[in-house]
Amino acid sequence: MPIVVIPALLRKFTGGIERVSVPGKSIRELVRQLGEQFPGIDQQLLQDGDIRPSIAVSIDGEIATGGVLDAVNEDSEVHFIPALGGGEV
Amino acid sequence: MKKTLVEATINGETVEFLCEPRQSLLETLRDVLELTGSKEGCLTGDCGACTVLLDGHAVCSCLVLGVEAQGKKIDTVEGLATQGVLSVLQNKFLEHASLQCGICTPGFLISAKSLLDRNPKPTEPEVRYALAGNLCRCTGYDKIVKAVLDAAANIRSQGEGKAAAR
Amino acid sequence: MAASTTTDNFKVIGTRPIRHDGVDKVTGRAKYGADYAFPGMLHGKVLRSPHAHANIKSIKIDKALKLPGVKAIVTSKDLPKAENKLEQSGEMVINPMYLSMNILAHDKALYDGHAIAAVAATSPHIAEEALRLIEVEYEVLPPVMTVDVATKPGAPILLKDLRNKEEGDKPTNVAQHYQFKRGDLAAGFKASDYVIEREFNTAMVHQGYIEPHNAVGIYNSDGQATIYCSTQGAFDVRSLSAQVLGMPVGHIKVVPAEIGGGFGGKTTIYLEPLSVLLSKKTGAPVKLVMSRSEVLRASGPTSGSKIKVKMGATKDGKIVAAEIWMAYEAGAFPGSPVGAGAMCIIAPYTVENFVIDAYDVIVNRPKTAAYRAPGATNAAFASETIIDELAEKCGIDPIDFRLKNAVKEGDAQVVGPPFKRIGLIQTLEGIKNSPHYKSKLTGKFRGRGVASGFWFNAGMQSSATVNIHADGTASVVTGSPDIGGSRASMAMITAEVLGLSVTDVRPITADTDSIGHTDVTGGSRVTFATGMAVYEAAKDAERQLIERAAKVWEKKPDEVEFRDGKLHAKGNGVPPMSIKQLAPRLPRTGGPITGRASVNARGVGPGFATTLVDVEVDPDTGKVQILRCTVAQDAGKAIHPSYVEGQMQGGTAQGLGWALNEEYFYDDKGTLRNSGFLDYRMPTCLDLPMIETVVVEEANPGHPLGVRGVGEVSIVPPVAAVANAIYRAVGVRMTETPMSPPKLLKAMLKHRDSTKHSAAAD
Amino acid sequence: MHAINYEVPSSLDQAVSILKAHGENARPFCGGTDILIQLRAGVRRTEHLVDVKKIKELQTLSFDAKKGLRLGAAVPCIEISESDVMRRHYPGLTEAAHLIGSLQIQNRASVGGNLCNGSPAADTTPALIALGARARIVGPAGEREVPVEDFVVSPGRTVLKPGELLVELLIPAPAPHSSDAYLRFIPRNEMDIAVVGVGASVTLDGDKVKAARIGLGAVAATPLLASKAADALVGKKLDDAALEAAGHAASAVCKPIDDMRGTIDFRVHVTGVLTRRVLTIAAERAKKN
Repeated sequence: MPIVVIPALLRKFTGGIERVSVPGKSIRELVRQLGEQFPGIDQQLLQDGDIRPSIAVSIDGEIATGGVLDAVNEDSEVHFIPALGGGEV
Repeated sequence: MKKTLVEATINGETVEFLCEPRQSLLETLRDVLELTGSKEGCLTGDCGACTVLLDGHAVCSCLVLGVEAQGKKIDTVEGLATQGVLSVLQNKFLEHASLQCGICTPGFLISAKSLLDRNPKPTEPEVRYALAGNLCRCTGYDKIVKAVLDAAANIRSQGEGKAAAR
Repeated sequence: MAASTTTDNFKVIGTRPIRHDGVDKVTGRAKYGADYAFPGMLHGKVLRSPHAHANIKSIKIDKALKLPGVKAIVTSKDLPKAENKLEQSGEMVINPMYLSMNILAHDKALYDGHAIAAVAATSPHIAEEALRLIEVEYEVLPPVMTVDVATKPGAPILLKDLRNKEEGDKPTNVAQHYQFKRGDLAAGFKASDYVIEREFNTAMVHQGYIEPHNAVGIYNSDGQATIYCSTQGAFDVRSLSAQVLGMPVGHIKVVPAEIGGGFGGKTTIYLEPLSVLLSKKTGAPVKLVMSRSEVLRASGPTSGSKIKVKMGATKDGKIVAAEIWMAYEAGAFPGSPVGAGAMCIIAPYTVENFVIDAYDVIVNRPKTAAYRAPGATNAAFASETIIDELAEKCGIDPIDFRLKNAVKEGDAQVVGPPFKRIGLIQTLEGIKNSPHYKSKLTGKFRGRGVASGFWFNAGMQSSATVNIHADGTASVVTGSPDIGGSRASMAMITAEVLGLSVTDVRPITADTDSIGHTDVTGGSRVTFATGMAVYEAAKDAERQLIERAAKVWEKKPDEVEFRDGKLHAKGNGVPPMSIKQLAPRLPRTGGPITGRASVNARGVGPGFATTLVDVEVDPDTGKVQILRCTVAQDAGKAIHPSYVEGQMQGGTAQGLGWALNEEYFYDDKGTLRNSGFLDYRMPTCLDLPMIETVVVEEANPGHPLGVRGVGEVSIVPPVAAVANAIYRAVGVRMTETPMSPPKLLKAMLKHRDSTKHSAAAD
Repeated sequence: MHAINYEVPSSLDQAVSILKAHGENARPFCGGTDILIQLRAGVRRTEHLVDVKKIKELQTLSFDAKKGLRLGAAVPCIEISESDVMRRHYPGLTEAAHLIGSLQIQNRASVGGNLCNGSPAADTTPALIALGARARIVGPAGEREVPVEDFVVSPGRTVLKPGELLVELLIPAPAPHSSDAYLRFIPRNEMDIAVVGVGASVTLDGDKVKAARIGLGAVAATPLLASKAADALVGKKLDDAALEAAGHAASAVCKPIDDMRGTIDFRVHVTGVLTRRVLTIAAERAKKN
């Protein structure tokens, strides 16, 4: 199952948990699943149905460019990090 | 606004033009004579991007009035090449990659020419002093100083002295 | 001197051809934004606030309008309402409402120099005179100039509707809080043999490009506008101007002029929408050019900052804990690079336990804009000074200490994900092996300092087309404005792929209608991302050439191959054909060949640099002379080594200026006192030595040619390197920039009082 | 910039009558390196610029071993720094002229203009004060001479009355065994305005000081003559103690301001440092004369 690493300031939604295993084949599914496990956290990541412009998504060590559309593998590690231009995470 | 008729020799050509007394030589060159090679960086004589030769002396054209050009000889970057052949300095700036954005380049070329016209064998400190009135923010000056030293050596080896620097 | 891990034997890449735009630039022909002129063109000037913080009660323009030659005046009333939300724009995240408020102050002037109104007249002098006739009634408010003042309880609030996630609905000057955490901080400090804690303060500084901002706007009666300007991102000027003007993006064409330096400062807009507004009102082309004073007062500097660093190491030299608090001045609107600074501050080292808190704070200063590795230099000044001190405590050479802790492939970044292939260690070894490091520094009041730095580099979107001409030469068209010689690199990549001579390839930077979307020239991304698009566009052209040759030879494409710049038919004795030979036959084989590619580049390779500096300090005045300087940087692959060195030298020079004399100097009213090149002291030719370079080439696996991008990271280490050199020269740890004579002399006199013996380090 | 009139008189009389006609609204115009900046910044709003560069009295540079130096007010700095006579007899003033701005500025700016601009930080003024220079002024009421230390009355303002014009600077011939020197402190190595400027002239009698003058710049509202600091040296050997004392005495007369160029403490401290250094250089030179 893909692992999502929760940014420090969003760990209040996960009760301090940093690494969460979440089922899903795309960033969209991972965020939806996260929201079901930890209500409210998905809204911190989304704006108008896609990843907030102030957040960058790293999949397996590389900054992804497809927002919620990017695919993830069973063993992927996903990080949500502030975008360079000034983020919100 | 009342304008004054001025006659000057610019890059070897006799030119007549009208300008307001409040117009700087830089503004006159750029806006009246459409010689936009000389650049405006500060309008206070601190950056040297507008450097031209006034009767053979390097000056900041932003601190000279257009009307002062009356009867004077002015040389700008547009006059450095002869019949489309680049001067040694121009070529050395290209060979040494002495320009990045290029906005300061015209001023540096004129200041460097002014130096080599007077001192064909400058030391590195002499080059640095002669160019201290020209700011470059891109290069850290390294490749500019090397180009000027190389140009001086090249001109000497050609034995053409001042002529080649022009 | 270079250390290379790239093995490909290139023909063009790695050579040093004359740049294609060079002749225009040494003859004065190159057209920069301020060089454009059009028939009937008017000249614009901007009225700017003399107050740092004031309510605007009224603006009366009737007297100014009556001045002969004045054609139009615009104020914020002429701007449509802009949305209050975050949007991605190139490498920036912008809020259209704040952007609009910065273009023309709405109800409040938020810094000395904030634009209030703009005039168009028949001459710049008349426009300037008209400014004196505009009557503005201000209600002056107390200025908020520093992070400390801005965050004090009861501090004056700059933006009434600004909120942050943590303070709920409370008005605030703190726009953003970032936090990065790993491991167990307490345990980390418990395990430390040495702990160093210091507070650092850095002054706001400016990019200092020599060419002032400029724009010529032409608005046509059909609602179509064209903007000519010097910018790092024509597409960003288009989208940002569309936001501010409430125009469809497609109705604006931006023509990027030659640009006289940017360093990040020309990735946003200031004059562009005003030129269009004034053109719309007058029906004539309108040109605006900033004065130097306007550039310094009102265009993007980078943040001043307050940074507290507490770091612990074991006696064998392993950094085991870091607790960091940092606050950056964003200027009058949110968006300092503090987040980036936080992600950079300990990026070069593996630290198991850390907590980094970072705050974006608004103050009555110009809105900050990107500046070469935004946020990283302030951060490295703090961390690299502490690391130098820890190395000393451990009795380990500062370079060896860094090597002990240096990140390598697989180590986790501050933000979590692991690094791919990186070259920090190679830059440290590059310095160790440099003639400079091996030379002995002797003499009183002299010292040698070292520091390292990290920058992410960026990917983002780029487009390129490669056109094969009728004579077999080519042109390569991109949307990346060329500040430092990137056009030459684009031509070199094209020439390399197609086996052409670099002089047979003409590189062009196109306008926003003539090439696919291309993000800013920033984030060190042009040679990486646009270079990737160019590489693929050339490959696309190559594929088509193979198909055409196959047609000519009546073979299948897979029976033809392209090598050494020639097309070869497999098998029996068909003589190979050059592109020049094939080109005349294109019309009869299907017409012209245009190779195309667009990318949203992945595989960004981060950059590292290490800088070595020798200084001499005048013990009686505190004046610092830079005696020698060497910088080692990982370029991935150096396409045009001369311009790679140029980037390294230029970034280093800016860092040295930042270290020694550059600063925004405001008085207690919040008025900028040094808004000119006389007192905003950038290094002159006489202030710098030759800057020696060590180009490390640790190929970036994420790029077809191994490119990382070299534009930024060299500015990161110099400030700390100078501070560390000063310490070794006179025994004083400087924690404030600039390390100018008054500050250093004060510190030295204090130090002499506290220590009997002389401060000389020998 | 606001509209201006530009006139080029060819004689002193013409210049004076033009200046008189426009009164407060006219200023002599020489190198333009200060006034054009001030007009653009709106610091001055002069409407008539009177270009004095064509007047021969203002262009003379003549040295006489007995009478001394006549330095025309419009002689560009570059002529001074390139003059062997100047370098030999007035090395300090020559250094000061050579320090003004860049070569581009030195090709335009004049010592007279530097003085008339009235800046407390002018580089050549302390050097002139050290040499005991007098300013020869011509105006509607005739001629007068003013010691340079009394020429500037406040930042940007001088003793010149409407219609008056600085013609030349008169500098005594150097006494035997005397010389001068000028040092300034700037944060960079070029292109800055002096944060502190110190000029000194020293006349020796054997190994003792026979006479000395010290001029200070950028440490008060006007350039200063530091008489106490200089007089205290007379009859003394120029040893460390004497230099130390002179430095302290010079620092003591400073009334500087805190600004973007330096703090009060810094300026006071550096005044002492430069005074010691500049006296040492001047004395070294004097020994050779």
